[in-house]
Amino acid sequence: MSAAYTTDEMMTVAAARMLRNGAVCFVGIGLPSTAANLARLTHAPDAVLVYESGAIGAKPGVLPLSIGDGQLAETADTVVSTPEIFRYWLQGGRIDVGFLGAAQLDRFANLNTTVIGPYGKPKVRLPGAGGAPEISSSAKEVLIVVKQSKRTFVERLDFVTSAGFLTGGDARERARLPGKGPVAVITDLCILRPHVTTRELEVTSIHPGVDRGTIAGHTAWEVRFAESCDATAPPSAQELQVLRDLQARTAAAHGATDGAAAESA
Amino acid sequence: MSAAYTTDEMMTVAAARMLRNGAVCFVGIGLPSTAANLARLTHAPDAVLVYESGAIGAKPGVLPLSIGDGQLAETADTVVSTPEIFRYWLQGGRIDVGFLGAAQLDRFANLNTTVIGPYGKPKVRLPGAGGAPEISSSAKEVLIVVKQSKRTFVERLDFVTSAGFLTGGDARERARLPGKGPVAVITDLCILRPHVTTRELEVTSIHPGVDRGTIAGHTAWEVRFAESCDATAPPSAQELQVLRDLQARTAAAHGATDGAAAESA
Amino acid sequence: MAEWLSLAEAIAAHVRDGDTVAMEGFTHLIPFAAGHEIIRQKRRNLALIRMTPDLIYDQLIGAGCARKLTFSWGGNPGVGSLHRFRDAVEHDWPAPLELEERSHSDLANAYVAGASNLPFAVLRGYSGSDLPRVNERIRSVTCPFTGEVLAATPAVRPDVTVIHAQKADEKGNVLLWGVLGVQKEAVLAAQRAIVTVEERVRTLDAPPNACVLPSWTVTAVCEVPRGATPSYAHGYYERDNAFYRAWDGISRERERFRAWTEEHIVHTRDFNEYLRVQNDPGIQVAYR
Amino acid sequence: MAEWLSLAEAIAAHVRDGDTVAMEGFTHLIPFAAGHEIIRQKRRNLALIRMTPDLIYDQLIGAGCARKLTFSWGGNPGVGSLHRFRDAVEHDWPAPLELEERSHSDLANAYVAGASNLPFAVLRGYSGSDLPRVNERIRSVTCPFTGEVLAATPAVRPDVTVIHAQKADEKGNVLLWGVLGVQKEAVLAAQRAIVTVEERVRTLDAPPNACVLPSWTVTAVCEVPRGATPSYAHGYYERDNAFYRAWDGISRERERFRAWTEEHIVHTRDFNEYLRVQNDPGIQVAYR
Repeated sequence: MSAAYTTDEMMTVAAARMLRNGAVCFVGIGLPSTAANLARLTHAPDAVLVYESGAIGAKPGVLPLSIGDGQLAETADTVVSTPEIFRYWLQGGRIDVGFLGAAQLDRFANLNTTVIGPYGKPKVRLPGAGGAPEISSSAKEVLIVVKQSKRTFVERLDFVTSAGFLTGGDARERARLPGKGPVAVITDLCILRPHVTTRELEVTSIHPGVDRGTIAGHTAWEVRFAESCDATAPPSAQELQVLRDLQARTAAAHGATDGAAAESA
Repeated sequence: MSAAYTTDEMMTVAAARMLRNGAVCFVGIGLPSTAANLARLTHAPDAVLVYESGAIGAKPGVLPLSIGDGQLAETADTVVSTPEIFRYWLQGGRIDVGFLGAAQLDRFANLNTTVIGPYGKPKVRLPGAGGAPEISSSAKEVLIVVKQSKRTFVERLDFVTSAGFLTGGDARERARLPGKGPVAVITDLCILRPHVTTRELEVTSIHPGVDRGTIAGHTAWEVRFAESCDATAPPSAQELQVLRDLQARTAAAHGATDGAAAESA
Repeated sequence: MAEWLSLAEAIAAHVRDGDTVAMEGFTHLIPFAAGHEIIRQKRRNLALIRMTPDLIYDQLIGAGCARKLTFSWGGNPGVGSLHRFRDAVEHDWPAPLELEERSHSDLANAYVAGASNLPFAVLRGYSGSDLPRVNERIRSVTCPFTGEVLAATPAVRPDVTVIHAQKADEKGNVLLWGVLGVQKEAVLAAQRAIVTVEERVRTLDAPPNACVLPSWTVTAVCEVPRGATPSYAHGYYERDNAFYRAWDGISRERERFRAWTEEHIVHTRDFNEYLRVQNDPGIQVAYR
Repeated sequence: MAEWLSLAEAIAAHVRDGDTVAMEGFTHLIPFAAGHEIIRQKRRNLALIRMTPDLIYDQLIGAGCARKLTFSWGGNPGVGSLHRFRDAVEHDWPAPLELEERSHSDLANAYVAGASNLPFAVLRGYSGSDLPRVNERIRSVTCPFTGEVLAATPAVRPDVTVIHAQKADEKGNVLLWGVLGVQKEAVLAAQRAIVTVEERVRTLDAPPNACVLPSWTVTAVCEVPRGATPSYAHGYYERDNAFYRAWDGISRERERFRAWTEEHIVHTRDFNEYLRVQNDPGIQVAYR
């Protein structure tokens, strides 16, 4: 039994479930941080949260508003410099799971966080790469959390900031990227996973109350559905309560609106 | 007025005098460490001693027996990792003066601390390079402290571990080594400096009680004397007292013989 | 040896028109007071470098101090866009802004190369990314042992680096702790370094392996309490999250930004007066 | 996650004949107890790596455990030669020892490259030195921006790294402080890591930027008090300088070395019994 919940809550809970206990997770601010902390507070108490600010093993009591909040440093096992976090920990191959968001993604889970429109004369200048190009290449696995819409799920990226499966098939392996790449895209409507050979994203689990037409209507390419497409289990009462408690504590601490999320990688 | 003193004391005092106040000095164990600490305790209280163990600004009360003694860490402004000391501090160009010793040196102040005899089948296997190749190239200036003998001051090195002026003239500049190279060699007999154009070492100052014949007899090549060859001032009473106090404190702390010096770079 | 100066003196002496300037601090210890002083002294044509431009560079860009920006992530963390940065890039206001865009990993490595006196850094990066197509200074190098091709990035060597730290002692030795970012590397990579600190203390009392910058690596050190606000200083004060959110409104339109900057920066004498005008909760009673 | 094991169990499980083994500690925190245990368990054909071989590798080489040594300075610090090392190099006793010789700067950079998952490191080094003539694995690389030629060195990637540290907590998180050497890099560059510690504690209580190796970077952790003697452990005990000097006599002749090793290492059960035989001042009353 679960109480009523929002689509954002469904997305966050679905993302949190992806994180296995004990995994070392490179976390960006916003939805990824919320999902990773929800996982830590529910089924994955030994998940290790690594923030690109250098906090390793952070156990924040409230959600950080920035990637380098003081609480991350205070609750971490250790805090290292920014060069070290990227050199020894990410590039060093010590990260099991990287969480990423994006302004645009394509059917092969390539990501754009740089510009909408041409690079030299952009319609919208986005924040840029941050850690994403190297998270997407060096983390052993990547999870992408993003709200689904035709503006976001595009036929063709305006700019490839970070590699997913490139042109699909074995293109990623041929480019010799160290990590496996995206293993799932979690949205407010469904979960998509790369097809085993083509590597095109296909819907593998549909959130409660969502139908295939809605998903297709929020995707600019002709989205495929896996043969055995599951129904996502709704958030449990416990998941919802832990998530809401976390967001309430965060709001009390920051005076922050809980939806405040930047596209920081 | 000064008390009687040994040739080792003369050498150490002469080396200490070379270090100007405020200089940042990369120090090896043995004579260099003794000389640098003597300088710090006499005319150069603001000399900064950097040990390759990572201690920056060490102010030891007794002489360390090893390059990484606890007292170096305890009295330092900060202690950094070994990679950092070589990358950011030595290679980074932050060292004014590097002190080096050697088992052999030639007329162009190239140094051997690797082998006597052929490399593949050495007669004597010496400790090796340590930090010397990069100290000799990256420190802005190098001071060499070594006892003079025909075994040490050789016509031809068995192995060039660390570059002085290579084949002389502008060879060092042509090899684009960042630092100026050796500015003086301080021995138990005299001080030698590179000639301004040929870069061959020539005797510029003779210690009290030593004559030219003795120096020539302790040098395997035909050693030159500068036109204006000075007499080294004998150790002052204060220099001797500070040095002897330092060595007495060291002996009391370590039970060490004061002459115990390794060729560590 | 570092010289103790007022912040106005330090900026006047060591930040020059046309300089390449790095102001670092990874969400923590961002040198806002120094940024304001650069605006107040009307520096022009600066080539700014910073991994995460943040509000501090939004202010400098909007105030017309910058001709170029080298960066890896330009947003208002937890809030959204940097509107002055976007206006410069999208509409050349108040002036065109040349971008040299990198990834975090690249810029962090580039500072390391600078601190290490190397001309370039090697990283495993950018595979499949379009960034090397728009930045010709992202190149490659081949491993002489394995034949593998890796990304190469030129070292960052600023004319001057500006950071904020928690403490400095009388001699000018600087201590920082908590989220360290890339500050040590940024200082060691630069020709000159200005450090603002929360407090001037007799002794640092630093743990043995703390992040200490010896006095002789620093050009000028300035006591500027709360000099990192609205960023934070671990052990001193918290991040002013409300200001980060408010900035979204202040900076969205050119006129409001201009009015705010005039009132709060151009027409204040120094950072203490800014704190008073800003009604900052940490402003010392003595200055009220 | 690190597993708490006895040292004998850890060496038995994780150090194998033929392995590439790095045992680091720059004069400080040298893992002597682990070195003894490797001799006791008669490991053979090890490819040893260590910046400063020191007495620990003199013992391993003399005991016949090594086929190769990668190093940068092989002496008895403050005393003189390493006689067993020299005997192996000069007279192939007890077996020929292949040397891969580098400089400190090179090896330190090579560990950094290993920890960073890069195949090689770049340094400004070896100019004018003969070392690249006798070590074909010192090569060069050209800067793609300036055309400058720099030295290149292959990354060090040990099968197993062994270090000693001051503390570990129940979970196996490790803390070290003081002279840090290259231990963090050596652990992060390796496939497996064994850490011996002075004490097992409930919590580390580490300063914010201390050198901590999280449990998940370590394979096995072993409580071995005084496990670094005759080296030292900052905050626990001093360097046994008398032993370093005594080693010169113990190790000078093959027979005396062999007798010492039999009595002190081969015929002792563990490091505690060694400390008793050695009449070490720190031996716990409980073990007498």
